[in-house]
Amino acid sequence: MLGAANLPLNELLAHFGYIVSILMFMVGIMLMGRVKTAKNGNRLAAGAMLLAVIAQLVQMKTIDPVWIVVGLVVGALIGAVASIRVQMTQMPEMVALFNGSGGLASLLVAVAAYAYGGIPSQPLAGATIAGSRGDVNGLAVMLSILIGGVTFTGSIIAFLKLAEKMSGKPILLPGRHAVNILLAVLVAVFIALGVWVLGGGVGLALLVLVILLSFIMGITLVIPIGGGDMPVVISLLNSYSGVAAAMAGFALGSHVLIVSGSLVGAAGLILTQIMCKAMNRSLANVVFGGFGAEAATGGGGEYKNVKSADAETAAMVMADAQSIIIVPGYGMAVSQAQHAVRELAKLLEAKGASIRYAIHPVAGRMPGHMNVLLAEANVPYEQLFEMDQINEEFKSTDVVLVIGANDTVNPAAKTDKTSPLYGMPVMNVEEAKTVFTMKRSLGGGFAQVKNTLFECPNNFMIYGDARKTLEEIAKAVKEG
Amino acid sequence: MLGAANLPLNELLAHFGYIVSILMFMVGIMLMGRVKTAKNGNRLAAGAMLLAVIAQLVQMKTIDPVWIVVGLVVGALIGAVASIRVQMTQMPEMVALFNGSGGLASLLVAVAAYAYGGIPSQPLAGATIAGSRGDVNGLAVMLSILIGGVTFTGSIIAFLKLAEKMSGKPILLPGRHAVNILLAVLVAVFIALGVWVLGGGVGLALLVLVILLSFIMGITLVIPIGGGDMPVVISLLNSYSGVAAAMAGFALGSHVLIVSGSLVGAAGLILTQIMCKAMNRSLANVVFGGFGAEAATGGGGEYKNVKSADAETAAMVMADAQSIIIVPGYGMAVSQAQHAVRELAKLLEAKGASIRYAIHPVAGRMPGHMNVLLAEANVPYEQLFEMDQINEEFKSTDVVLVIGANDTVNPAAKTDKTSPLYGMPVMNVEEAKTVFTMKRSLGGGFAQVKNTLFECPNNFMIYGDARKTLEEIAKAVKEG
Amino acid sequence: MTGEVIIAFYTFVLACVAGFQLISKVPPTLHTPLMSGANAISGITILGAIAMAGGTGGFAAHIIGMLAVLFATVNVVGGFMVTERMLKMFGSRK
Amino acid sequence: MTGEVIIAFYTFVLACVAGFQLISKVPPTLHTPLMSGANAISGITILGAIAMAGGTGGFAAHIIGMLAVLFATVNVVGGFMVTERMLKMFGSRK
Ligand SMILES: NC(=O)c1ccc[n+]([C@@H]2O[C@H](COP(=O)([O-])OP(=O)(O)OC[C@H]3O[C@@H](n4cnc5c(N)ncnc54)[C@H](OP(=O)(O)O)[C@@H]3O)[C@@H](O)[C@H]2O)c1
Ligand SMILES: NC(=O)c1ccc[n+]([C@@H]2O[C@H](COP(=O)([O-])OP(=O)(O)OC[C@H]3O[C@@H](n4cnc5c(N)ncnc54)[C@H](OP(=O)(O)O)[C@@H]3O)[C@@H](O)[C@H]2O)c1
Repeated sequence: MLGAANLPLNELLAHFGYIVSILMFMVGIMLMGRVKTAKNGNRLAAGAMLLAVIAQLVQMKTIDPVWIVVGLVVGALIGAVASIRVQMTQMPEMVALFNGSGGLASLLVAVAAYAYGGIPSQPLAGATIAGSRGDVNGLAVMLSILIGGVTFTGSIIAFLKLAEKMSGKPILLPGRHAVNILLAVLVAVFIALGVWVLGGGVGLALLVLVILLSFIMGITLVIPIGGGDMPVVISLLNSYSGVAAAMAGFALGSHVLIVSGSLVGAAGLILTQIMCKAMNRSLANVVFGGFGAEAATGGGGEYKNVKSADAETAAMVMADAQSIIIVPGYGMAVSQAQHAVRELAKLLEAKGASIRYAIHPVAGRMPGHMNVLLAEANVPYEQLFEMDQINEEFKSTDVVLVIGANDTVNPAAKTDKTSPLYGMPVMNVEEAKTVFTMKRSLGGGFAQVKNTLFECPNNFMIYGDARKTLEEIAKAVKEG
Repeated sequence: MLGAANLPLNELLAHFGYIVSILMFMVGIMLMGRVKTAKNGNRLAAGAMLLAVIAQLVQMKTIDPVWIVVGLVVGALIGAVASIRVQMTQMPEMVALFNGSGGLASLLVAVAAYAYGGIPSQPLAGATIAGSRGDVNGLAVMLSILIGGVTFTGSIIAFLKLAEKMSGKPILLPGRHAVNILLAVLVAVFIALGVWVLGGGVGLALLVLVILLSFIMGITLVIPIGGGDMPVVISLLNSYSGVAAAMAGFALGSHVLIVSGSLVGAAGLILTQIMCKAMNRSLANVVFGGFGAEAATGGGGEYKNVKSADAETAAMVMADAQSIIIVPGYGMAVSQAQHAVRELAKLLEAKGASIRYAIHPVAGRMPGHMNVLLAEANVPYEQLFEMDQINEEFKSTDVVLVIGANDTVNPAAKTDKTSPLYGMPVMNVEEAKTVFTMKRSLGGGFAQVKNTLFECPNNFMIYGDARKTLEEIAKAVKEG
Repeated sequence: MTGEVIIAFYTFVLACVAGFQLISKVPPTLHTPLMSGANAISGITILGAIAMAGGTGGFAAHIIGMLAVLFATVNVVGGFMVTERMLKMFGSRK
Repeated sequence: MTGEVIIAFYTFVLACVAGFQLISKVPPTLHTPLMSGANAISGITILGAIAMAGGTGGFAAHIIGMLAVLFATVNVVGGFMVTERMLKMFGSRK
């Protein structure tokens, strides 16, 4: 209980630990924003978390350690194993699951605070937590549950969509806006009832109702969003889980929770906006737009004069090329072709070609998707180029290999004002002498619009799974 | 008294007012950092201050208004009259005085808090201020006095030096470092005695001693610093006065004081560093270096083959010039030549010359000095260029007019590794076809080093007070 | 509303401002690791979970608190480790 | 050290971080006005002065408080007005 009385030494120490860990979190987040320092930033943040946990243990006068230890050990095991076993390409799903787990934890903390003796009649955590009582506590408990619950089920849906255990297509229920509004009103009424009308004491039934509603809201908020938008949604849900932690902090009177939680909440929101901007979208468009759903009806469009080539021909052309740029896209991730790409590149390098990789900022289904995949295949760092660095180079390049990219190489984004892609910066692959585009069909990409690259006279489609195609080409290069 | 009890409405309102005003301060400071938004930023901050004052009045239950009103009215009158009557060129002195006034106010607040009933035995401000008692209060009172006092006398010395009521030369007392250390130790002992040994109760005698010592320290800290460094010193003292306010906040348990004060403290420190960087100096160098003192013995150096011209010749050359760049420096401020410059420029423009002004970031004696002066003379904004924008243009320019600038046009900064200026970016005026340099003598500038520009074959000195010289040239142009 | 809650609002507002400013120009490559790292930090709720699980609030609080500790730990440990793995990929190539 | 003071440290630390981040790349032209504006904000001590001058602390506190109000007001009013004057020069020319 914080107040005018002098603090015992353990609390004093704990608070200094908290303050230092907050500073470490802030510096950590800052460092994570630059490539050179990102690793140190992550470690600093992890150290801050450890410090905060120790401070929390120091702060508590009487500890019943069994429960804590069981939770810590089991949780750490699950987290560690999951993070070690996950494949690089499944990172986004994993992050979604972790995030959902955090949201659920905030929800449970709020419920436990309630179970601790009801809000606000009894003191909460004895001497260990500042015990500000009142309506605000009830409200904070409710908000923590609401936001935590939305984060939880929302993240699960995002996981299912990303892992393709559920259709990635936006599911647009009829009247979904009305349903959402109804849900929001209901939950507001329950919370108000619980907190104010029933005098600051939250009835158990109301609590359960709010939990249920929050779960439903998480689902209804995320199912209308297309699978491709999931990274943005996860980032948004990540911001939510920070806010949920901050609310739990208000409920428990813990400043370190409030500060760290709102730090993540605000930083996550900014990051979400940065991500949206990189995709040339607005946040509102992602959350309410059901983007990709309407457009999906457009299909891939009608194509004329599309040329195609087979692996052998492509191998011949490539073997003679001086300069080759590889442009990977989402299809490389789907077919897990990163190692095959690297193998082929090695062969071609041995034949004297210069190899560069051109990475579009939003290629794939999450930011940095291509970088992570190519890194997994040990592609040398100096061969990787961001779009801005390499976009002028295509015109002096012999061969471009487009591997499962579609929207990010669509010239229509530059010329066709009616295209949903119009205005998004794209790679100027069509300026190269020869382009080989590997994909399974003339099907559309994420945005489901017609790709005028396929009709370019210097472009040749190589149909089939990208990895198989690449392996065939490699074989032909070796033999030829 | 903040605690677990429910707050009365007036306190609640006050706190919301404080929080909003803090946000407004932060946004205001941010806006003040960009030219387009600076004005709005200043007004926002002023509005925030008004809001905070109103919130403070709302928070107090019982007010004895006479004292407040008298202080407010008299203070506002003095501040308003002073700020209206001050000349543009005297801004730095004025800011120094205002800053000292703020430091003194923080000192007085701490003393009043002591007078209010002694620390920490009696409650401080009744219900109006959070009353956290203990050693920390005593310490905060002492620190507020110390920092406030240093700010006060330090700013006065800075004022005297800038206003040239005192020699701008660094005054280096023998053994000054030892004296400073002695003073620091003494003040630390007194503070520790007052706060801890005497059990958190601060004796009046100790309080007075600390006040006296703080005044002395302010003086000893600033007198060894040269007049030219005063802007940096003022910025530093400004940061101090923020910290003093924050300390007063700790003493009174007022979060709005703590937050706003430390905000200014931190922002001021960063600004100080930015200013140092623009002058190619380090903060330590400014504070401890006595820079300019040692160098001052070097004088202006020996010059050979210096050419000079008279106003009539210069007028003839200028009247024929197509492109003219005017490079003002501290001498323009000394001779108040800004209006004369503008007049001459108008005449030359009428003759068909293109006129541009090149502003070095540290020309004059305070950042932005030249901009403010030229703005006063209504020089069109589009004729003003920062050094980086115009430095490549000198080589294609007919005539450069150097008006009382010296260090900022010294080519030695580019070539002479032994020069104290070496490394500071300077204007490439010597690359122009003809350079006219107006100053009273071959005397040195701020850094007191030899200026190799004066020996350049295409440079002509026009000796005399800059304003008089300019008026003579203008007359000759008109007549010729 | 109590004085303590009001004071908590000061920290809340300040932390939000600090959070907004911390992230400015992140290169696209780092979006995912940064998201993942921030996600791990949001597991700070583990402190509240520990207070609940190890406190003196009775059986229900213990059990629910333990579950909260478990899930929060998954978030924290998994989050930091997965971020480390992602960043290792960048780091090993310089 | 009391709980309230500890909490005050949270706000102190956060405000310092926020202050550090608020100012990044200020063009030299604005150094002086920004300094002057920040200086005016440091006059926030006026709140403490008002509390002292108008409170119930006896004659000495009244007098000293009044002087504090006076000096703080000079800082605030003069500071903002002089900043406004400087900035007017920039503004009127666009
Ligand atoms: N990076 C992000 O953060 C992010 C997030 C959300 C949305 N997005 C969006 O996602 C898009 C990314 O563009 P992109 O160019 O990378 O990809 P894309 O436009 O989504 O196209 C991917 C292409 O890969 C092909 N493909 C799928 N499986 C394949 C396989 N096994 N082998 C070979 N090809 C296969 C598909 O064509 P077939 O079916 O014919 O094979 C598809 O056209 C952009 O529109 C972007 O805005 C990006
Ligand atoms: N801007 C800032 O924030 C700031 C702050 C602190 C220090 N500084 C330093 O100040 C210097 C500024 O350089 P600067 O080129 O502007 O000036 P400067 O190097 O200080 O030289 C000024 C010159 O003006 C001449 N002068 C003085 N009164 C004059 C009058 N009435 N008429 C004509 N000329 C007159 C002086 O020469 P005579 O005596 O021969 O006439 C002097 O050499 C730099 O070294 C900078 O680092 C700048």
